[in-house]
Amino acid sequence: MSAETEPLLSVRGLTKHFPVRQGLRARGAVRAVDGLDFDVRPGETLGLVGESGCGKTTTGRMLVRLLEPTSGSITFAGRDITHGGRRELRGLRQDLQIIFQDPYASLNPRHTVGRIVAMPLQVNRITPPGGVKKRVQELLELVGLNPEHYNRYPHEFSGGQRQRIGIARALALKPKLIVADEPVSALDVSIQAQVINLLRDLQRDLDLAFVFIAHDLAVIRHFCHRVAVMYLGTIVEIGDRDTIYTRPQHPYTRALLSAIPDVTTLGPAGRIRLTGDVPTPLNPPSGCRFRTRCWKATDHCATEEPALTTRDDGGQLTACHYPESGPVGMPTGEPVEVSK
Amino acid sequence: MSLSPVEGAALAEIESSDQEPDEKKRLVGRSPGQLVWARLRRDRTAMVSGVVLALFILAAVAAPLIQRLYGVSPNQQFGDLLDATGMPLGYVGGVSGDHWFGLEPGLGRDIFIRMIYGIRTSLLIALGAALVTTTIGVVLGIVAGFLGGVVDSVISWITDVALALPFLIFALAVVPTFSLRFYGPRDAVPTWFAVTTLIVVFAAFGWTGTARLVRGQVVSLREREFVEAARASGAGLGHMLFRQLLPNIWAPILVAFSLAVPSYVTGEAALSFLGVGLPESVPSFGRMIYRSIDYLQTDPAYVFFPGITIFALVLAFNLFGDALRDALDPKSSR
Amino acid sequence: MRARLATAVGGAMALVVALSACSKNTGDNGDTADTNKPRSGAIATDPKDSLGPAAEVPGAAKGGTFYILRESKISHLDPQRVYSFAGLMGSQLYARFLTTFKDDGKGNVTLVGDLAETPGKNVNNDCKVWEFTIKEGVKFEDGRPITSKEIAYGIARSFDPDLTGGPTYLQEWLADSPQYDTKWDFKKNKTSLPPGLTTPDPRTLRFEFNKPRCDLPFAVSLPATAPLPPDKDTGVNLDNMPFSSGPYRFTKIQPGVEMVLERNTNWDPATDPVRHAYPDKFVWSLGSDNTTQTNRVLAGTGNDAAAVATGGVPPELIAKVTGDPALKARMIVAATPNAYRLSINTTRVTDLSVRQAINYAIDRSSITKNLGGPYGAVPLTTLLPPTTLGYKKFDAYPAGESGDPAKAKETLGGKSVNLVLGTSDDTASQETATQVKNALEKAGFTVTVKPIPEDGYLDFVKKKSNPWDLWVDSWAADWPSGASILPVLFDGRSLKAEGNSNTSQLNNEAINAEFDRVLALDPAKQAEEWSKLDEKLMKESAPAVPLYNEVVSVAHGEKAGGIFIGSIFGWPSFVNAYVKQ
Amino acid sequence: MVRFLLKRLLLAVSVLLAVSIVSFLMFFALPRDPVTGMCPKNCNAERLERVRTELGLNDPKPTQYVNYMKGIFVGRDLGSAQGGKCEAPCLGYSYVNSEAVTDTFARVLPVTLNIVLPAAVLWLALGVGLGMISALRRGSLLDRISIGLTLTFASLQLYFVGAVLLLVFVYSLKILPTPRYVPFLENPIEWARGLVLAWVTLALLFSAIYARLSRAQMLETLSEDFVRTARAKGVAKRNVYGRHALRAAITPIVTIAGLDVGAALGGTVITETTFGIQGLGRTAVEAVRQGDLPTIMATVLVSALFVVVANIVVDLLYAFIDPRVRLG
Repeated sequence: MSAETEPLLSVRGLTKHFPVRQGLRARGAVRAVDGLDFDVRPGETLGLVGESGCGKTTTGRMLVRLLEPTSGSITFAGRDITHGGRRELRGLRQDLQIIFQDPYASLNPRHTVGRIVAMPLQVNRITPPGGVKKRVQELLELVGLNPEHYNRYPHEFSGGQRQRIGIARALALKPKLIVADEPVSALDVSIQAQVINLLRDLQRDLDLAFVFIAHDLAVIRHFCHRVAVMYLGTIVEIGDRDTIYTRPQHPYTRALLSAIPDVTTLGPAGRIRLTGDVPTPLNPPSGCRFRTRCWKATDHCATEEPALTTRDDGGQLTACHYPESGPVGMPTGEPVEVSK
Repeated sequence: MSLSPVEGAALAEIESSDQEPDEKKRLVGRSPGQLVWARLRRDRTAMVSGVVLALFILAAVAAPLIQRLYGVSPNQQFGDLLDATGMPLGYVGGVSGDHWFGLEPGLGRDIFIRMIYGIRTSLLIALGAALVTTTIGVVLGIVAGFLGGVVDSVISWITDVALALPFLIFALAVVPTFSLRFYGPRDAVPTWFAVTTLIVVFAAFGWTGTARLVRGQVVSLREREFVEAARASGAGLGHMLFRQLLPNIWAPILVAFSLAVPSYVTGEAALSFLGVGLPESVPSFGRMIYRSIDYLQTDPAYVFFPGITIFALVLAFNLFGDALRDALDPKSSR
Repeated sequence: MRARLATAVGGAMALVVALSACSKNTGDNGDTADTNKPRSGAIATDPKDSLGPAAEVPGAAKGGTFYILRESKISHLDPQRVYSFAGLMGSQLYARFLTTFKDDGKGNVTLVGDLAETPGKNVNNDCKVWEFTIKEGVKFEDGRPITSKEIAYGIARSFDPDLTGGPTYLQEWLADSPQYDTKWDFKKNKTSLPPGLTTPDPRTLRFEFNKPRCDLPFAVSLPATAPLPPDKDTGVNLDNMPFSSGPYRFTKIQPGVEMVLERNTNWDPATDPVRHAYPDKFVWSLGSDNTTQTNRVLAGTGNDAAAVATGGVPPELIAKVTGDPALKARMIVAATPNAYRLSINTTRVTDLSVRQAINYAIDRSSITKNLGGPYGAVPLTTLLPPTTLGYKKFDAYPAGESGDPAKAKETLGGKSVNLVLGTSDDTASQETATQVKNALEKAGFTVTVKPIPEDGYLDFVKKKSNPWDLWVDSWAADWPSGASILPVLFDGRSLKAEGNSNTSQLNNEAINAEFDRVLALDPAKQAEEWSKLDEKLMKESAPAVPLYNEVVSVAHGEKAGGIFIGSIFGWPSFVNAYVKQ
Repeated sequence: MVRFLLKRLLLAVSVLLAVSIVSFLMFFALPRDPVTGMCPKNCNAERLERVRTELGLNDPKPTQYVNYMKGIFVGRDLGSAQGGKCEAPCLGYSYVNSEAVTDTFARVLPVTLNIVLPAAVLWLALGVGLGMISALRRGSLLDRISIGLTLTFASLQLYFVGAVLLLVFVYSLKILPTPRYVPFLENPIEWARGLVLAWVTLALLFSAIYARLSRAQMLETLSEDFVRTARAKGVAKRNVYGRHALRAAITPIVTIAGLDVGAALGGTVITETTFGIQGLGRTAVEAVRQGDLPTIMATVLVSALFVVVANIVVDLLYAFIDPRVRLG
């Protein structure tokens, strides 16, 4: 991956606090996202992974400006879009799109497929060469659907097909980056594979950048170039997919990876079981947030929050005072070739 | 690869649809509207009440034509067909060849033609009022439901005040003064003005029910992802409200509308009952029924004809409204 | 399935209603009590006529409770504030007046002294000074004797501006100006008496006026002369519990629900030429409209058997009563002094031929039929109602029962006239307006009907600036002499900005002079003169179109006896009422 | 919980305030000059003017409004023509009935309460009962009949039913006295016999509406999963429908019942007029007809109070029945 090209998307210190109000007095805030820093290069796919409630969906929503960030900055293709109004964002909409998780809720039941996919064009008053209908049918074909389905209704399609319609809609304005918010979690395994393959083809053919949000490590490993592991609103480790999956440095990442069920290495040995529950985001633990569930937490972890920096030559950034070292029992399934 | 039944069918459909063109025709797209229409056609009650309604509306629209064929005008008086105390001569309240439903006791006007014009006035008011109130209710409901926050609480507060204000007292105060405000003591108040006054009075109060209903629906739809998808693509408020949300709340609006109409027919009759509705010169259903009640013991026929007609009209609307609700309800088993 | 069932139920119900309509209406219920016969009335100056006890009513028996059904509350019970028919007739039970009428219920009335021994001495025969001697043995409910002082105090308190509602003849004649309450302030000098009213001794009351008031004996027959001891004057609250001088006193008053009167043991029948007080108790039961009242007395369950429905039989129930002889026997029919006319605004409709054409065009039979025919309204072609003394029937514009559109067109002589017909927005008035409009439009007029709210109607019509051309107006004299009808309705000199009884706004010098001439005559001779003046008015200026004379038909339960319709006010009188045991 | 009550009370007061202002302005829109009613036949303009000033009708409107509202809480002096001092809650002195409005209410309010409340019990029991039964036995003959009947009654006109009942039971069969209000304590039997027709008329119409409503609601609840699981767990049929389904289905019915009872307490004008009983409704109508400002204001405020209180009670019941509703 050539590091020197200008990052398409760069996020610095992104935070989002949901104030909790008891009557009129605000009593603390849920610090869903608490200072994220990451970049995404054109054509590159960054995976955001973490347990539910770690703030990954909130981040996704903020990137597409469905939510107003509390502080920090989002720069897309060189322009700061953190607090832009609807008019400033008009240009942004064409390059940055989102795909949702629930195929049944993301399509308007009363609109025909044609109208759904054409919506982004219609909203931004863009008439592509050759007319909207032709463009829509191209998109349908692109996502593997029969163009004749133009005036069918969502209730006449399966979950997988609906997700394809959602993708077609996202591609309508030829975006440069797509935020995919758990696009396949609601689908059956077989259909998941189909949709993932479709996304990978698009990634390759249209040189698309993705921010791929998921909690399924296997899907992330299959699709993403770089991976960021999130815990309680912060990124605890970020780096290339291979280094993260083979030599995870942050204890939490290691625990997550050990949880991947692998038929070949049965037995408890390989599995690290975390104790206790995820602490409340209302007032996260002092110092390192993971210390309450980390088996090797020390006083030092409680006093000073570890910064996200490179710990050794591995190239990935880790936020841990005592990073792990050495390879983890890598599942023997042969790594699927990932195009650069 | 475990395929759930739903997925399996869909897969089969994709593979098969490319190969056999004839099968494609069978699966031509049927919009939710067409689905509802199919359900309605199968429901006998809906059809019967639908036909009855059509007849009523036809009679109302063709009132002048019917008058020309029937040969008697609504204000024509037949004093000679009444006895000394004003009761119609002959059987069943004066029913005869040229007076199918008999004569009004006292004034001696023909009941049949007055009822036709009466239906026209009442339906005009009822449909007008239902239309206006539903529109106001929908707009306020959507705005309150979608924007939430301060706007929502203000609109809800206005709804509370409108619900608390006693409608009849308001109507009693406003209706008589309305015409005095716009027309001098010497010029005649045209019929359409009297009808509009009633519609305005009904509209001032009728929207609260629909507003609350629509607000509830919009609040639940607002979070749905297809709305967020539109917002993410830069859709404005107008697009989100009226292109994305509105099509999804037609069902409750239609049902509210179809049940509002009979309540306004009864409302107009109630206002006439209190002597506030339309002036005597305008043939009105409510006024005729209200006047006929006193003749229950002396000229029951005069009570029978308008009574059974308003019963049929309101019943038909109620039945049609019910059937419509069942047809529109996606979960309904029929 | 659902629809069929629902319509079946509806159909069955309808059948039941239709079944009872099978009887053929042949229209033979036209025969009526004669309501057009001339009236006789006189003033009985012989003291013997004013002596009690009143002549026994055949078949009457003492005891029982008599029920009076009425819809709305009587607006005032305080005698000085009474002016509604119900109040005027009802106050006879708990109050006595200077003079009152002996009424045979068939239209013959004689003015006799009630508290006074005679209907008043015209001292100098110039109607300016009158003296009344008060009878012996007349007492209040607490046993105290009634003297001229209490009667004078009663008249004095009627000057109090707070006590609105009552007639104002005495006050205006004594103060000799319409603004009587500013001329003499009752509140400041409660102990003294208004100007011209003196009580030389406890048994004499003396009136002195600046102008001749020949109708004083009639005027003092109104409840305004009811006596009241000063210490019992509770001002505005007297309405809620009056102090009785009559045969009964109030024991319970629940406004709008019920009022109960029980015997006043201090009342001496020997001193009362008119009241019998047969029942032990009178109960006013309020709240039901005239349809409900009539149905109650016809059904006669429980107390309703001894009840009278004062609201009158509504037009729609008349057929039920006349159709059944047993019920018909329990309905009293009598003409009232209330004459209805179509008042023409002479300042707007200035052309006499147009006014005459309107007279020809009017269809009186369609109007009276709608009001219940002979049981509700009798066509009238004279301005004075038949109940007036010296009444003579004539028709200035003969046009048959239902008007003569052709004659009207001919009188119009091709002029195209459009008129604005004002009406109150209650159902009956609007219906009458519709019929007037239909009749006039047959004769070539174009008519616009303008309804306004019922209770604003009277004030609107009485304004000088009244913008309408035609409207229905009615007038009932306070006593049966032409003097309280024609001059009040057609003398142009009394026109003012508001509250004009002369709604036609006629102002004709010759006619005004005629009024003064007849007013100065002796009451007995005035009678024929008024009738001649009536005809002259109709022929020469036709300021209005007489429509009908209101007839009241009152139904009562089998056990309610002795009820008759008072000839003066056309409202049931209770002086002879008794409960059949 | 207390916070919720406070918020609701504040809202209720603001609604009542708005209602009082609207009805006050409405009065001045009436074409009717109330004072002329207090003058005899030959009343002259000058005396009219004096009475008008005495009633305070010539003061600027805001002052009149403030006086009237102040009167409710503190009482005020009404001047000699109106019976002098009137303590709180002073609703003014009626121009037309020449009695303090509070006295009118003491007489009229119990009548409306005794018509509406028993009728409400009747129509809820009848309506909800019928609705539930026809829902449980959906499609059976009983269900069809109840639907047919409810639709018929819902389409009938109130005064039509009233007139027919009157004709049959009072005037023809004579088994019931003329409808009137007899206080319950005085004579419960006469109380019932006097008002039963009014109850039945009101109940027929409303029970039809409630039967259809509760049937639809019950059907919806029955189709929900928790009922099916309860049945699957072998819970007795009666318990499932009685405790589980009914409890869930009852919530929306409670809301609408609260609103309807609240509105009905404002006076059922048609029923009162048909049966000739003087309740809050007829008093209000007559007050508007005769332009009697104090009574209009009082009737409007009282009926608004009923509606607002009904809303609050419904919200509280809501929380009690449906734990999901957090009283935020």
